[in-house]
Amino acid sequence: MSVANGKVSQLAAELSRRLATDKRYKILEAVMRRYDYRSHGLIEVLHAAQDSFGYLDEPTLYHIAAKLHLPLSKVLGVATFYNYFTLKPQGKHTCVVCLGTACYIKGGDRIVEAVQQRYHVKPGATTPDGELSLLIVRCVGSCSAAPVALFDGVLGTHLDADTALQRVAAMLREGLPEQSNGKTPVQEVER
Amino acid sequence: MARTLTINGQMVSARDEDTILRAAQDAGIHIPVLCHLDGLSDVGACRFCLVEVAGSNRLLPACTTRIQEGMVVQTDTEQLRNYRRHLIELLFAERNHVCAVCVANGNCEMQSLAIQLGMTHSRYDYMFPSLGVDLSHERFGLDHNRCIMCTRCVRACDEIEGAHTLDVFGRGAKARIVTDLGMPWGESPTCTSCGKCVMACPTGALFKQGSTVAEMTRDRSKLNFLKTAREERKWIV
Amino acid sequence: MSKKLRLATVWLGGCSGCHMSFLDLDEWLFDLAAAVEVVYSPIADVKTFPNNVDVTLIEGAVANEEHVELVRTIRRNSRMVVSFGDCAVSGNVTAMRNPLDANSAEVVLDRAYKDAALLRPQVPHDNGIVPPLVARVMPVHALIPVDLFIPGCPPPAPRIRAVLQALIEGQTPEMIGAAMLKFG
Amino acid sequence: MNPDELNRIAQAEQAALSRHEHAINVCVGIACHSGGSEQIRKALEAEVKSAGLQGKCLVRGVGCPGLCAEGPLVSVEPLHRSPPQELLYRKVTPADAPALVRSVVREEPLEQLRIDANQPFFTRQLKIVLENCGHMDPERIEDYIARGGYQALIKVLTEMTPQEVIDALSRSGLRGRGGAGFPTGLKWATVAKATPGRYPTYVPPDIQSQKFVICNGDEGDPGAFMDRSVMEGDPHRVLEGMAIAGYAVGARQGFIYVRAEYALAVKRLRTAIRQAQRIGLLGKNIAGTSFTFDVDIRLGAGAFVCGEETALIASIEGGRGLPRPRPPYPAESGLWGCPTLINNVETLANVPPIITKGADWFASIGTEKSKGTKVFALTGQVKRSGLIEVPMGITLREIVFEIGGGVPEGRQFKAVQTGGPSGGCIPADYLDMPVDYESLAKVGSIMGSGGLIVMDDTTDMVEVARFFMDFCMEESCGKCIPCRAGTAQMHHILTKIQQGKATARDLRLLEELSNVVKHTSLCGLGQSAPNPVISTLRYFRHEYERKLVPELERV
Repeated sequence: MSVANGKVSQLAAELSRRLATDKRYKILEAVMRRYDYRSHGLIEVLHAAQDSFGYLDEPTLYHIAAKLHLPLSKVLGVATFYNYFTLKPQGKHTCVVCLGTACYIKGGDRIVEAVQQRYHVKPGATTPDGELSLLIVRCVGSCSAAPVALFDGVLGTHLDADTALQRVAAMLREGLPEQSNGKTPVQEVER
Repeated sequence: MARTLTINGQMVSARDEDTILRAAQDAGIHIPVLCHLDGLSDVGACRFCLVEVAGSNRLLPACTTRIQEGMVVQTDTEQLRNYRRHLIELLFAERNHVCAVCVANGNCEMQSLAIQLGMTHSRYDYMFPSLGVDLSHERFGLDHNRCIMCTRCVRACDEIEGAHTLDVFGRGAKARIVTDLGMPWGESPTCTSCGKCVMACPTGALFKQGSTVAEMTRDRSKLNFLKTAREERKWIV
Repeated sequence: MSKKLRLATVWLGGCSGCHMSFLDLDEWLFDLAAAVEVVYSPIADVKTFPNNVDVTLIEGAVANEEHVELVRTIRRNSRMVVSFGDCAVSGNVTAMRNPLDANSAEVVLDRAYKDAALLRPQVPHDNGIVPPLVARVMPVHALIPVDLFIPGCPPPAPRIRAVLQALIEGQTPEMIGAAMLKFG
Repeated sequence: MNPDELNRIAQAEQAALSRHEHAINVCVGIACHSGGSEQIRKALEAEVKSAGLQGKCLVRGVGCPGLCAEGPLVSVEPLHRSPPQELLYRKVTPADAPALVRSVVREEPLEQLRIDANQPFFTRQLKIVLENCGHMDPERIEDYIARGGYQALIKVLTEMTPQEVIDALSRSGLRGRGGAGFPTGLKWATVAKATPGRYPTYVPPDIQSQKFVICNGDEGDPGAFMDRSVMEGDPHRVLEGMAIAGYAVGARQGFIYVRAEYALAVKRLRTAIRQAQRIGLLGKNIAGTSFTFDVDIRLGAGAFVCGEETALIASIEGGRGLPRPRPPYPAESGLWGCPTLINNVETLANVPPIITKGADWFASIGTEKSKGTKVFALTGQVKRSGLIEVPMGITLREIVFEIGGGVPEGRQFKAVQTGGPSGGCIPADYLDMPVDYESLAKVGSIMGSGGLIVMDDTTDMVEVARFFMDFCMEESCGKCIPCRAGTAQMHHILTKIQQGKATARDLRLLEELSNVVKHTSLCGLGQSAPNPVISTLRYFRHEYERKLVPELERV
């Protein structure tokens, strides 16, 4: 059990360091309080955490489990069930290509291929320098503008491989996106 | 309240709250199961216990479907036998089930089910996923190659032991049994090392370390005993 | 029975345990010899797989390119093809290398010829030295249609006898119950 | 809030509107929004101001008028002419603002941007669900009220018993728009009759003995964006439908489950809920009656299976979105074991007009068994793609060739796919078939939630089947064996066929497996996952067979 305690005390130590220094945990606390620390608020709380931190790591999951009185494995199970949540930090910029049906039959896969080849990054992965993540989604509901992709959360429509590569290049040139974590369109939501 | 229904042409009497499975078992009618274990809640996941119910256009899982007065049930038709054969073949092809080198050989519910269902081979291509084995726990091991995701261990850990160390990570074909935040089992802060998950496992996925094929027996009825004892307070009265 | 059953047994990627179990039939082998003509077998000195075979028992999984060619010849030349034992039926232990790398056998060749070598570690890739391994070990029916499956690692002798007895008598063996079907 | 107050708001808003001569409507639906419609709106506002036209010309953001492929769209609506001659402009940029405003003043159309509003894309449609989209600001409750909004809610609360509401729904013939087409009235009646507490589970104490209404906005079908447009373009409509449902079945709390990807819809719904709460159309004692109803939003997190009602419930409860066997149905044992009504966005959006205009009016539209209209997202290889609403019973040919303008030049129509990953591909032979639940089912597809994807002769149908199977495999929750392992095997066989490694034996196995997965899977996802394979095999079998290899040449 000494090993076990080691792991948990590591997590606890990291967490208390963060709680003292990182204001974003206060926002998370407010969301948890809104759900009265009830277990059915778990998904909303995970959304809030991912919006704040960009991804869900072990100390954060550990914190949420403790606060909502949930088993660790349950929190991990929920966080990994839904595609929207990620346990790994994303790149500074994201290119999210839609492969819904309309985009697929209009050549969305060629956009993925082009970005993959130019930046040597597989779908779902981030470039080694941490600059660019290439992600795939199933339909963002903008089918009549197919094929589409989201560049740092901004929708690009009627794309082809060339225009998509131009958008990626522009995005990387422009430095940090406006939104602090700029991962996903949900960032627009006021909470 | 007692109800009467017909299973495979046989008149069967059952209690109002009984499931089709319970009613059949009480009447000595065998229905194949895999994710069901007496003492644990039912999830209707493995689909082996699907039965035909007159008046329903869908097949219904016997483990979760409550009986109704006058219900007419068929448990062993040509169609059901065919579907079950496919299901067991899918299961064998999904991960790396090698009975010859498995500690549960001869004491495996999946292996027995294959025999029962007359499986001579799997028509499906084997998927050969690359999966790990967790031997970090001092007494038990978890071999993902042999896991069929029935979640009996998850339910035993949660419902009987109350530790909820185990749950399911990810989803679909990529789902795996996981301990806590994904740390090695041996480092789990919540596991009580009670071994109920091992008792619950139908295959060789969860096992006692160091045991040979002959030694690897499980007393699965213990779980039901605990559940009954607790719910009915057997030790108080 | 007008003429003897032309029987072939083949040993592909496996441990030969199925053939050993076959030999465990002891004195029944004399009865068998009276009823069948063994036209091809790992212990018979026959170089090419013959024509007009009635029944071929295949032990082992398809693990290299020679096996691929052989099973195709077997299918062309046999009336009935039987997957004999777990390796032929499911890949079994022979296929346990597949999860290491789904697309190549290099990983096992490296392990055998490089990691474990004391002198001159080198994979014998040159033509004619060893048959190239296929990327993925396959059960026989993944490559050709198979008529009958005898599971077991190895199949117990009585199971083998029950199958052969039925075949000699022109019957289809009844593969039912633990005595005939248990894997492992 | 009482009927008089509601009328006062409506009148005040109508009066304010009628002081203007023109309304310039800028589409702020997601497609136009991402095309920069917000900047266009600002440019137009500035232009109107500098021309001194503030009192005469109203610039407002509106929901999606439908022809998304031509966006950003702007329409100019004369407010004092009947019939109103609306002018519609395509691909507008902020630089067009001065010319556009000049044209409004001169009452001359701006020809270079104009789209013919009399083309079949518009004239063949019949808008009930989308009647407000394109004509009001979705972020203002007053706009909705001015167009008759919340009248239906007030009417049921003050004039009708719950039973009368359910009877009206039943008589209207409305069926679920989420895909399966279950009669809505019957569903409501079941929930209304159900007794809370028959199925004991752990329930937080404050929600024991309740009933719930859930609006399913987890529009996960790739190629479908109907519900998105309704939630973005007319969010109050959805809330009103939910409140009426709550009254009819006896629920006090509603949840809208929306995909997190639909940020704009979430934002507009949140605004709408706040506005409705503020003026007492949600919350305690609505319209001075004893009826109390509130709505909360729950975000999905990227799991298609959560469109299945039991999985959706598991997700709202905060867990993994795993479906569970039915019965018991959610109508008896749903959220936290309580009786729960789950309706799709479009279904609920149909409710207010049924109440105000009457069940008989609604039942007069459509076919014998499929009443009313259906919203489709028309996309793929078609000239005019976008969001359309058509009466049930219209033919596929009318949708694809008249409304959609057919496939692009030089190509041939091959098939139209309906129902997404749960549906099927319908070949040219059936183009004259009426679009209704039964007809679509007969040809091996489903109505589905409304994705309608046109495919031309360059489309490889085996690849289409493989694409959908890939989707289902990735989205399978993994709980039951046939869906988890079966979709993976189907995908594997389809891939083998595409790679030229499959034989007739594989194709037979694929067909058998389709049947197994369809009949043994636990929930709708698995049960319908084989449909794209089954339907393409039915109509395009030769495309599969062409790719098979002989037994002994198997690689």
